[in-house]
Amino acid sequence: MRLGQGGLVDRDRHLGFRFDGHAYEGLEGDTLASALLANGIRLVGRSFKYHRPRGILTAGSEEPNALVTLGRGAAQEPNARATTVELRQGLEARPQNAWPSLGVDALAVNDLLSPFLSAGFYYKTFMGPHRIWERVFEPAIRRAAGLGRLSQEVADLQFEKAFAFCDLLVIGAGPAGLMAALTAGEAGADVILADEDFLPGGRLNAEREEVGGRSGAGWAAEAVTRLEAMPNVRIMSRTAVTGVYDQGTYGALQKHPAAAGRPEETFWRIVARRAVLAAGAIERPVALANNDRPGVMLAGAVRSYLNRYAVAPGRRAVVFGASDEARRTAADLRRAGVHVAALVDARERAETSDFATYAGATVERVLGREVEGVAIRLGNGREERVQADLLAMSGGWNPNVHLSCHLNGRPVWDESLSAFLPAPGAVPGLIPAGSCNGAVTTAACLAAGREAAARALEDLGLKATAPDLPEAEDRDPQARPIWVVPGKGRKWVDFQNDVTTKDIELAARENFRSVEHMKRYTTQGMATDQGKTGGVTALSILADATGRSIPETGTTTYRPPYAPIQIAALGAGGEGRGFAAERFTAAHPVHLAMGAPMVEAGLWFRPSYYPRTGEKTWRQACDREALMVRETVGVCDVSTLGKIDVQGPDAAAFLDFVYSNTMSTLKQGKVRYGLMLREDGHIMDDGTCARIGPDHYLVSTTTAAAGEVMRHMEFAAQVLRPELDVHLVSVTEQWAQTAIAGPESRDLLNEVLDSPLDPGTWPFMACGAVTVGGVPARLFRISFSGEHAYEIAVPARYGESLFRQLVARAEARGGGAYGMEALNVLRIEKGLLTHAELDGRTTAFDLNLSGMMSKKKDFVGRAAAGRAGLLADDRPRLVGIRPVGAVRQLTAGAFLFDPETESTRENAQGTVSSVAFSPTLGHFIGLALLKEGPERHGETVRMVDHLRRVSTLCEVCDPAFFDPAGGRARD
Amino acid sequence: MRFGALRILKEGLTGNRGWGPHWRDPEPKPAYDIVIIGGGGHGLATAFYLAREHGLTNVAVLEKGYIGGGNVGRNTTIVRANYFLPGNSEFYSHSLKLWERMESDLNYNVMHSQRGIINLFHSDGQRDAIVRRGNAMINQGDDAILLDREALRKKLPYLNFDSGRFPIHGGLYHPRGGTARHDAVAWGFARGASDRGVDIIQNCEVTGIDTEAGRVTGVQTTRGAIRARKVAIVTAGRSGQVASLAGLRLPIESHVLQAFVTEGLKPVIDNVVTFGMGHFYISQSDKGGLVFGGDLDFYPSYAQRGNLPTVEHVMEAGMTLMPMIGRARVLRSWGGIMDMTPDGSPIIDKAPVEGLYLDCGWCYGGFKAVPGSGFALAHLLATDRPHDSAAGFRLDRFETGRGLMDEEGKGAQHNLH
Amino acid sequence: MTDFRLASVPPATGPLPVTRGAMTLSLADPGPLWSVAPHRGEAAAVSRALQEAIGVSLPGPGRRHAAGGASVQWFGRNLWLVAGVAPPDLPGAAVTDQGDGWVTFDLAGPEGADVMARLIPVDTRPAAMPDQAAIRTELHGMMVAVARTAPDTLRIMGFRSMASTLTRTITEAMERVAAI
Amino acid sequence: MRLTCPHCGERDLREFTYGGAALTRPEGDWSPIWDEYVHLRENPAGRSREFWQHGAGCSAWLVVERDTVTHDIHAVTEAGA
Repeated sequence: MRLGQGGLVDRDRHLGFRFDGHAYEGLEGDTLASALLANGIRLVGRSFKYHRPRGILTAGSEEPNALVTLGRGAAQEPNARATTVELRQGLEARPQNAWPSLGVDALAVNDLLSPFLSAGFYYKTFMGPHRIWERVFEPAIRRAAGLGRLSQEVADLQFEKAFAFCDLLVIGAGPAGLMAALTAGEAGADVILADEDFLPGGRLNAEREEVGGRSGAGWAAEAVTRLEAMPNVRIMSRTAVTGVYDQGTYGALQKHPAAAGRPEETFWRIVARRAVLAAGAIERPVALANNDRPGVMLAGAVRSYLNRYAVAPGRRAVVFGASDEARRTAADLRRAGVHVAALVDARERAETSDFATYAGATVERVLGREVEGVAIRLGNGREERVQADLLAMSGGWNPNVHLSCHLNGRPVWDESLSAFLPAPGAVPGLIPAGSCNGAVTTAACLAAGREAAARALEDLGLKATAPDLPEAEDRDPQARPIWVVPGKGRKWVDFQNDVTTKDIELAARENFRSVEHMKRYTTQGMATDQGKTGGVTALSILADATGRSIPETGTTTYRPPYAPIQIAALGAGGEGRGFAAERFTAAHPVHLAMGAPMVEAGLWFRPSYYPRTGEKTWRQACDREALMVRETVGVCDVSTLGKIDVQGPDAAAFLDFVYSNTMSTLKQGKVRYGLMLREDGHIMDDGTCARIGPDHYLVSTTTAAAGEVMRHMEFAAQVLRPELDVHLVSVTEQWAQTAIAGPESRDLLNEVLDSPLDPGTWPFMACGAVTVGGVPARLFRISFSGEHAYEIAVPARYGESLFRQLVARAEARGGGAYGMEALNVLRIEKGLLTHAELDGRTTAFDLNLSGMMSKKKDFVGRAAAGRAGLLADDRPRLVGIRPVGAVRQLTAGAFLFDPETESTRENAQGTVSSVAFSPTLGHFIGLALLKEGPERHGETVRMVDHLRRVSTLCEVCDPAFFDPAGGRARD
Repeated sequence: MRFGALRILKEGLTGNRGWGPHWRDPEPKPAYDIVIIGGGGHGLATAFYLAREHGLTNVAVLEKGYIGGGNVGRNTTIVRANYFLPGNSEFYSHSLKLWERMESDLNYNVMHSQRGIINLFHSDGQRDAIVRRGNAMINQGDDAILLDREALRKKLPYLNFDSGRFPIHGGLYHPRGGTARHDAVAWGFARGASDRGVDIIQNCEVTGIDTEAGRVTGVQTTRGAIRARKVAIVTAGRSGQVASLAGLRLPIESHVLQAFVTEGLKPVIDNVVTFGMGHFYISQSDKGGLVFGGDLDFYPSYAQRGNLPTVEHVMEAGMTLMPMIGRARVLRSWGGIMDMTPDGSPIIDKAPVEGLYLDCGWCYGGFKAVPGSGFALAHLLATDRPHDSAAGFRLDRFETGRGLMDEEGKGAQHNLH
Repeated sequence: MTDFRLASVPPATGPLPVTRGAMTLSLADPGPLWSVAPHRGEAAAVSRALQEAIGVSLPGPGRRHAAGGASVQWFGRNLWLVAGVAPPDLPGAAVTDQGDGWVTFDLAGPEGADVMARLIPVDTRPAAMPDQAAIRTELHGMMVAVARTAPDTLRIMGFRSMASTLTRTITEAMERVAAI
Repeated sequence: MRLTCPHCGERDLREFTYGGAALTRPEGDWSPIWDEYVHLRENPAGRSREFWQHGAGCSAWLVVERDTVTHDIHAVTEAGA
């Protein structure tokens, strides 16, 4: 019910919203929770396990009960806390985890069955046949569990991430945080003030308290105005600091008020040289019978609704606590016109007041499905019942130590406060201040904020001017903790997960005595509030049950995030094509224009084939392209291969060290095929190495390994051989490279070169400078197809033009462009290798390349490759296979067996790494790794692909199927 | 006490007063036949199988903290047998069979749920590699099915098939793969071992390993000296630290792997889905939380926590693969200490000190191995011969180069690039 | 000599310039680009030779020197990038043509630091990154070089092949800054 | 985590790549010393010397002295310098 006056809401701005299908009105400045309470709504949700009806318990992000689904359709948002949702015009909220309706929930039957559903019951039953568990019990449990529902649709969610840097991050804009920000701001520090709420001020907005001679909220507003005027201070409202990471990195989630084009949220990574933790404290419920009923609310939340939102959460209230705050709550209620039926103070010496005070008494039980009254146990043992529709309770406050524990620091128990406090130095550079550090009055919070900022400024080498402290409340409320009220009945500790005191006691009896065991066994603290409301209470119960003190019992670990974060925020940028960069070669537009399907390799996009009219399958195009290369000429974009420029006086010595074969003997103007090993003796990559000057080489790598090879070479140069004077620069992006392959490749090349090639000076494996259309280019006479072939590299700006024209001229000769599919066929016909064979597990020995392992020098991987196990005869080694039986098909990923044996692991002889249909040979060919392979040429083996149901008899043969002597490439 | 539905009924009607400890908390005895260092899943399973398979019960499991507090209590709960290299294949196959009878073996419901695992592929090259894996699984006698794009669409309609950065071409389906309630596995094995007479001793940190003439004689602990004929180190990420007490250095580097869980949601992901290109995998727990993870943070760490770059990378991969999870809220993140070997495969072997045994190097795949590892180590401890299923997990394979099991082809070495 | 001619095509960025709010992203043409890596012990001599030949010397880490049409920007460990002029003969250094390897953007306007905050993990506010500062970093996983070439202008260089991803990513960040 | 690169200053973890324990490469044929270099690790819980590369920055390989328990960084120097 909305009060006639007061509050920090704008009474002129009415906002229409819907909840559970009904239309309501609230005010600007409301949360969804305050607006619901203003409209007299008490029942807002259902609990997780027993589906108990639930109301609003808190006024903050720790709310365990009032979780709702916002919106409809693809973008609907489950599990929003009504207590933090800022009300806006047109907001639609729906209850969740209730069927058929919030009022009548079929699964509420679980509540009746609760004796059989105690902690860990599921570990003790459903042990029958697996299928029954998986088909009957598990689906039933899954359906009953869970809270809200994802839309299961793709929504256009707008989230973003950003970085921020500051001298001082102040976490929380309550009295301590505001004072810290003022102190640091006035000293000229670069300050970020982050506050979870949409209205800075913290508890100052919720209490009727004077600060500096005016209302606390008024002082907070004025402090914000002062801070806003400082150019060195950034105020981030609606920003929850969610995690602490190493070296002063903080995660923070900022929500933005809705507006067109604006992201919903920004996830910030804030790098702060120092931080002040002013995160306040969280009030805890008292474990008393039926304390989860709608109408039971934390006393501090009651004051928030009364004073900040001008909403009365009930008409007739009982206040229960053990601190002078109880009278404050009662007074605030009375002032708002709510009848205070009883003030129950567990302390023997309660404050005297004119309320119906029960000193030394407890509220033992809540009466009614929604609060209708309470049973009070008096000091003399008698019970008295009082009618009420609101119970405002407080078991005390838990300092909000969460963030101080993210780097594994454990909070320290303070006996006088009966509370855990941040361990000093738990997070380097983070200074706790205010009520999160045990301050219990506003005056102490203000002073602590100023002092913490002064300490931070000193660390930063800045001078604090120390602004004056405003006068504020400094009376200690003489609080005493109340954990559990004795008596019968179920007392909730974790409201959402339906963990009661009995569950914790049962866990202790069953030897789940470690706090971690208790948590995992009962699910206490694993709900959406992560134990913020009930955690310390649960500890106290476990401590009692196991005869230990609370500090002896210990705490569970606090883990990020402090408040849950939507995956869309942490993963912003990953949606759609944003997950990784797309790399396009210069000739990309030509591939697209020719209709080539593009495939991805190492972030690059490469054409698989170029379909022509009349071709119905990729194979037809691929066969044509491969034959074209064998018969006339083909043109292929090979720009994606890595290219590393190696220069320096010691370039040759360096390459001898990183290649297994020798590059120092390579003559200028020549290219050599090379192998690079990892230090463990296995092949890392292969490629060509061209010597283009006395101290100047060009190394090529496979497309996907380019980055890894560069890093490896930099390691070798800087760490392993720092005495060598050598420079490595990637020039992959600089050059667009095109392969021209086939009997007519030289003729085609001569059409475009400024001066024709002299065959005498351009033998196989030659390289050198040429010009094409007046543009300086690099030419390499190398072949990955077995044909007479070249690769020509031009600066990337000319790549598209060159490729386009080469394709046109090749087509005029009856040739044309060929893609990755044909490239693969051509190289398999020649028994040449790709990543299918160089899969990180193979050695030079395995691939019949032992001859490339120089015996005359040290090189990376030399020693390890010499291990006996890597030279064993029974290792799978490279062979060719071709079908010889009725079945003609080969498939990659199949296994090889002796024809007579069963296809089992024990009998496996090898695997097929690459296959292709060879249009040149008219049948399938394959490369395989076969035990003792090179000794088995001519044998018959059976290829079995269980998955694709193919079984083929094959002959083992030399992997070079076509032109094994290599004459075509050399001639 | 035997667990079952009738027992629950009886206890429910009588106020749940009859339940007792799931496992005993005895004082350590001065001597045991076998001391197992480490009360995690592997150590507890070893104790259980020592008692059940070999009748050896004069055994203690020594745990520094609380049992099940290491990786068995902080993983993403996936159980599978989809390896392709000999040595791994037979081991995980055997382990999965033990999972399938674990609940009746233990009289404890670990909520093993064979909901199926699907590995996605995005190119022909990846398809061939995944087919090789599937064929190896069938060679081993396990199950694998190749799903094309359309079959996958029917099973996982919520994936971003077309507009994501890596279009999905198909998947390898392993129907017998699934999940289990991780903590319960530790508790179930503890209860089974304890009931058979094994002493499980918590809050007992081993501070020294005693040897005489090159032979193990016992251990020093924070609760006194304990003699033992045989000592097994089963301490996952801490293996290097414990082995150093015996003067050993292991081929292990401890790295942090993070994992994440969201708030509870109504059922939406029915299988385990893995997205190799994005190093992302996800399933949904019976409580409704989406449980997911990604790759290592890639630096050595014992902190059991990680940093934001990996967190963000995992979330971005999730957004590209299944954007519908964008609205799910991450509730909690945590990290485990992964005992990474050079080739990514484990070690179950005798140590170079007589009477000392090693079970370590599980990298980020130790959970599914819990029963298989316990079974094999128990066999080795009891008979001094490796069990057939784990004969490949030799310590000397790195030195000799024989029998390396590098499933990922990343290199049998620690980042020495 | 044939009559064959090659056409020059700029990196594929999509339509530029774009303006979002107070910020404009445009494609820049830095002219010739080449990297200089002095041989062991030659850095000072190379710096002098450059000063003589093109009027700018090698700046220290994180800095850029510009004079006339030429600029030299620190580009990494023992590496500098020279822009705007053809390379002179530098016997003491490895010189590598980079003129086609990079796409170069200018991001101009008063909110450059806010846009960059959404893109790179480095503080680019003028206090941290003053005029003529030059850094190497990553932008959404892409290696980039960023330099403040004028008080209100940040020059961003990325791999040519990633030009379209870079354009899209930077433009999105500009849109968000404009909307918040 | 943030590392202070000798060239670039303090930078975010995401710009760096871990490159293994900072060991000295042996010489000669395969031997137990090589096995130690390639495989065996001190793997300290505490202070550790590691190679890292500032790959997204200046490309320098660095030696980082770091605590593997607290993630404190004690020193960063250029490798091979």
